[in-house]
Amino acid sequence: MRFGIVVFPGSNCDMDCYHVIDQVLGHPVSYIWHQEKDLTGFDCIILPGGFSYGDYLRSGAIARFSPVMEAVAEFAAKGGLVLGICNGFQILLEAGLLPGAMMRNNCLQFRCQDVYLKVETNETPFTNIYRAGEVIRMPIAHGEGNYYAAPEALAELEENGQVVFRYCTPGGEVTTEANPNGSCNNIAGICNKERNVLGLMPHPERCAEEILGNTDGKKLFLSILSWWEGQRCEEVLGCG
Amino acid sequence: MFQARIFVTLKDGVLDPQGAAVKTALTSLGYERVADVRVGKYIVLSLGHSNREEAEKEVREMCERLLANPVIENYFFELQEVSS
Amino acid sequence: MFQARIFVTLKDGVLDPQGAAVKTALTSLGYERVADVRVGKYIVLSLGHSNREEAEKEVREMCERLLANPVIENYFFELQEVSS
Amino acid sequence: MAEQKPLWKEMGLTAEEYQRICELLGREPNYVETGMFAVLWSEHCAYKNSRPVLKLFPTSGPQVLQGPGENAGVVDIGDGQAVVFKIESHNHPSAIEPYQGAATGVGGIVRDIFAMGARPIAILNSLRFGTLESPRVRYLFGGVVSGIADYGNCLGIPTVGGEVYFHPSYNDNPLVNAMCVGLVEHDQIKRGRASGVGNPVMLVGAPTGRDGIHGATFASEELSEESEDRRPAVQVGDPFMEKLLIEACLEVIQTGCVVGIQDLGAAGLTSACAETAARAGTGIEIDVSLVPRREEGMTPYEVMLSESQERMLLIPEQGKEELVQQIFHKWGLNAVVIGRVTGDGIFRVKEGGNLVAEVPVKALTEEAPVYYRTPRVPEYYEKCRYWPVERLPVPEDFNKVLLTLLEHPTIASKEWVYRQYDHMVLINTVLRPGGDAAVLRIKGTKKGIGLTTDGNSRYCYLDPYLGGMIAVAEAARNLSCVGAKPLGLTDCLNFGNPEKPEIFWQFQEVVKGMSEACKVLEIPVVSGNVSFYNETEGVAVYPTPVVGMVGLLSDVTKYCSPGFKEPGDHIVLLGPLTGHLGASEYLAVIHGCEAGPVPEIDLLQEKAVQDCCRELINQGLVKSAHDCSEGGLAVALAECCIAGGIGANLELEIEGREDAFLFGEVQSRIVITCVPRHLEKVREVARSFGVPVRLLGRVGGKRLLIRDLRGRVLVDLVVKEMEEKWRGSLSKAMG
Ligand SMILES: Nc1ncnc2c1ncn2[C@@H]1O[C@H](COP(=O)(O)OP(=O)(O)O)[C@@H](O)[C@H]1O
Ligand SMILES: [Mg+2]
Repeated sequence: MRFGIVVFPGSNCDMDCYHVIDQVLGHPVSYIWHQEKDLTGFDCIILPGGFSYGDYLRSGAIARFSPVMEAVAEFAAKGGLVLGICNGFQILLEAGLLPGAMMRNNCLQFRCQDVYLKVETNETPFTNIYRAGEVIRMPIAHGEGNYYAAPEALAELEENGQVVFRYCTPGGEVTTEANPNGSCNNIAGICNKERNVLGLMPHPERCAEEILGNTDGKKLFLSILSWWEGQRCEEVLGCG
Repeated sequence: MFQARIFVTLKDGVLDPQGAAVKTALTSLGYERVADVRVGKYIVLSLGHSNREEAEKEVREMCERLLANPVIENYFFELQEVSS
Repeated sequence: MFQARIFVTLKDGVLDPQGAAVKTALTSLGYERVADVRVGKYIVLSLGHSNREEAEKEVREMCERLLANPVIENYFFELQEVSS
Repeated sequence: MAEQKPLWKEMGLTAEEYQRICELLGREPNYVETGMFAVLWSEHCAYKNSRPVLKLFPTSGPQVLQGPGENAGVVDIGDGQAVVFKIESHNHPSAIEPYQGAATGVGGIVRDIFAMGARPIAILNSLRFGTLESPRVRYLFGGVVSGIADYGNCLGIPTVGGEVYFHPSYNDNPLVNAMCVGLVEHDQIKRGRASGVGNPVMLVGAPTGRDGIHGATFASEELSEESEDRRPAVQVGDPFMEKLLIEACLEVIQTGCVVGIQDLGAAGLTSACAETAARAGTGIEIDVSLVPRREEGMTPYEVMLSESQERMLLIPEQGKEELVQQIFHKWGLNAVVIGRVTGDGIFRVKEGGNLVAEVPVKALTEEAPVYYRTPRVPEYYEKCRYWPVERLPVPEDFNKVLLTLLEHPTIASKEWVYRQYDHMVLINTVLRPGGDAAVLRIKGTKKGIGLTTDGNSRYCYLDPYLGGMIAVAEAARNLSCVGAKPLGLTDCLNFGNPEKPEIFWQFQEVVKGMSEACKVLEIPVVSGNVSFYNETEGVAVYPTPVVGMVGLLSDVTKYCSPGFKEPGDHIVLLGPLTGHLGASEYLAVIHGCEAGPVPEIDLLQEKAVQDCCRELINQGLVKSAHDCSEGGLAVALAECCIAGGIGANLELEIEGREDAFLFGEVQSRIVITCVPRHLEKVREVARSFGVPVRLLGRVGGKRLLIRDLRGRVLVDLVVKEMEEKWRGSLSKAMG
């Protein structure tokens, strides 16, 4: 399976994602400069964390106009997997590939810490090897992770099961105290209706190795691989 | 030549944590008659346009495409002719 | 009751990275007649004051003490009477 | 009519210095030249008051690839890899504009690191503020922390460690020291040298504005009412620009065409050009009209002295100009040839066809004045030392004392600070902030590095010689606690006005003490920075040397952390089990007394304790390790309990005052734990190092229970309660 990691001016988790895919998963991966317009040959595109264009004005606002984003939209429309982490999530929102908008954390401070997440659905290419309802631990590092969507949009997300991760207590309760940024309904990650585009604020690439003390994030990448294997099996053998 | 003064504010109904924090700070400094605070952006563009309508059309476009996020923000602007 | 609209801008000569980034973005979107962009803050206060002078004095004070950073920023404001 | 101050005086030069400049030039300098001399001969750039003293530092060792004198020091970590590091102050700008002052401080030190060709992999910060009761101090503290956070976070360099102390001596003059660490392959190491006559001199990065003109001279003055008027001197940082600059510079260096590279820091173009030429023994010629500007109508003087941030000077091989430009343009940055390297040793500045300055490079650099100040022992010294601290009453309730100490901002958790810093980006952070030192893995190897900053200024005030020693020893001890062997150190020496004999004495004694510790512990000084004139209205801050240290773990998986791990583990003290009252945080916080003798330190014993601790960690005999610093043994034990989320039960053999025993800051001590079956082995290893070792008790339960041998309960506190005080303190204070 071939991964592409988009590099915007100001991306800074690009190298981390690269390391995980290359060294931990052992799959082919390459960087995609934001001026690139052609994504053929890739099976999964990652928009990494960081501060594209300094996040000046609004996070993700300027990056969404990068030439590559048109290609990403096309790629997604054709069913390709798109994973936006942190700043990548913000860019997906600004680009309209996912609904809603991101606001400043309600504490008005940047927050770097571990959070607990409830995996709300495992019926996505990104979460299929987690158990539904499983509680996992993942680091966050952001100043603008306060997810907002208008009430109707929010209701729709919930109805369609598009909320993938929610901030919770270690025991799995979804409470205000467990919410590090004030996001609506404790939302930490959502997918599109077609379920092939995922955006999340926490960083799975920061918890995919034993030496870093946590491997809960590795399962997200393994889910992608397992989904891919399933797809290929369907295509090649007509099974499934 | 024109100058555009653009004001971007959060929509009513969208919680403004920054405004709330400023209000708390002002209250604790003793300004108790401040009933509400909203914090937005103030963007000033210097434009090389010579035609007002054209300038207006373009500023509106810039606001909708980039300067404001319609999901959470409103904008309005004032356009002023300036000498170069 | 009054409403104060406060504009906080960077002093002339002070680097405005936000403005510079927005200008580059607008240019690359094709708005080439944008000669300069400055990004500042727009703060709206709802005040319970009944007296204009008093309101004005207090708003000025709030700006100097909290809302603007006199080291790098300038401010100005407009005061408008509003019905409650 | 009021008499006009002469220009040179206005710019901060003395009459003798001006005289000397005239002699060196054989004529009077013009306006631009006077400005250039003024900045390069300022304390900040020339180290004119500190140079003779700094010679005391040992700076060599087999691991040292680059000692002081370059943009940063470099030490070998094996496998052809090296770490590059340096610490620097940004005190004065942060006192005026905390957010931007601290942010640009981070920006500056990061540039020093990638100027060496290294990729920056970590930032640390050492901070000193006044007391948090003051709204101004809270404003400064909040602003500095978010300035560091926003800048480092945007760069994607993790801020993994640091320290914060609060003391009234910093009320108006906070200290903001930032350290950066980079990783480089030996053959990629670059230097700030303008070598190769004919090579182009390129200016890359941000355009030049009127920012911070005379920042260097500003940093070489005491703060006063007038400083407020100099406010426009404050620069604004653009971390996004810096991020692009890092990537572009590292990409250009990869091509192998870079001969020399230098950041533009204090004194901007003037110092970057002069220093690179001086190091290479060449001359340099530039044309200011080629410098990209942000503002219109700038004079040559303003261009030469501007301290606009996010700029670098690059000297590539001749003919590689276009290659450099291509790479920079890809990143959306300027890269402009502004001059070339010459062979005549002259620094020549033109504006188009006009010559605006022409000065021998050496006159600006090597000929800068050096002052040998005479020290004088201050009056307070003897008085404080012999103040009868032992007459203070012993408190009744040690629980209360311990809780008060845990809640004191200097001892309390700094989570409020470091949760604002992205400390995990680059995914190397194995041991996060909150321990004794941060541990980073080196990807693709088994290795790790330990990083820390330390410096107790109360010790240095009461006894600068001992204080200097302890600063070095404590930093090394923090590294040893995580299992890292110290490789080298960088120092930031923050003092008052060195022209005052008492201040100079503090400075000299601190450096002597540090040097002595460096020698015995075999840790060379590879880079550093001096910040003088940290005074407000004539009152100096406490003498504050900050030691930044880097250590190596040959197997990173063996790293050790401070938290107690499992019920039943034995708690063992390495080092002396004694008491000491003098100079402690306990005396200051509980008795309001800053006096008494500073704890003695036996450097050989210190070395043995540290070597022993690392050996135990290396052999896998130790499950946790934590050193005893501010707040003494009791606070160290409380911290181990909190970090592990588990209690402990101890019995101490106490002689003399209990408070001196529980809260005294005796040096060379580390609290470790091990499983019971390893206890004998631990004892054996300790004995082989000649280190006192004593079983204190066991891990377990929900409370910290400390009794003396007669069974009297001294401390009995629920861990949760201690944790609440300790963890919540700073958030509470900051609202
Ligand atoms: N300003 C800071 N930035 C980042 N980390 C910090 C800061 N201050 C403290 N820390 C973290 O908290 C730990 C404990 O701080 P401190 O009690 O001062 O340590 P020690 O006494 O062991 O030097 C530090 O080692 C560091 O990891
Ligand atoms: Mg320590």
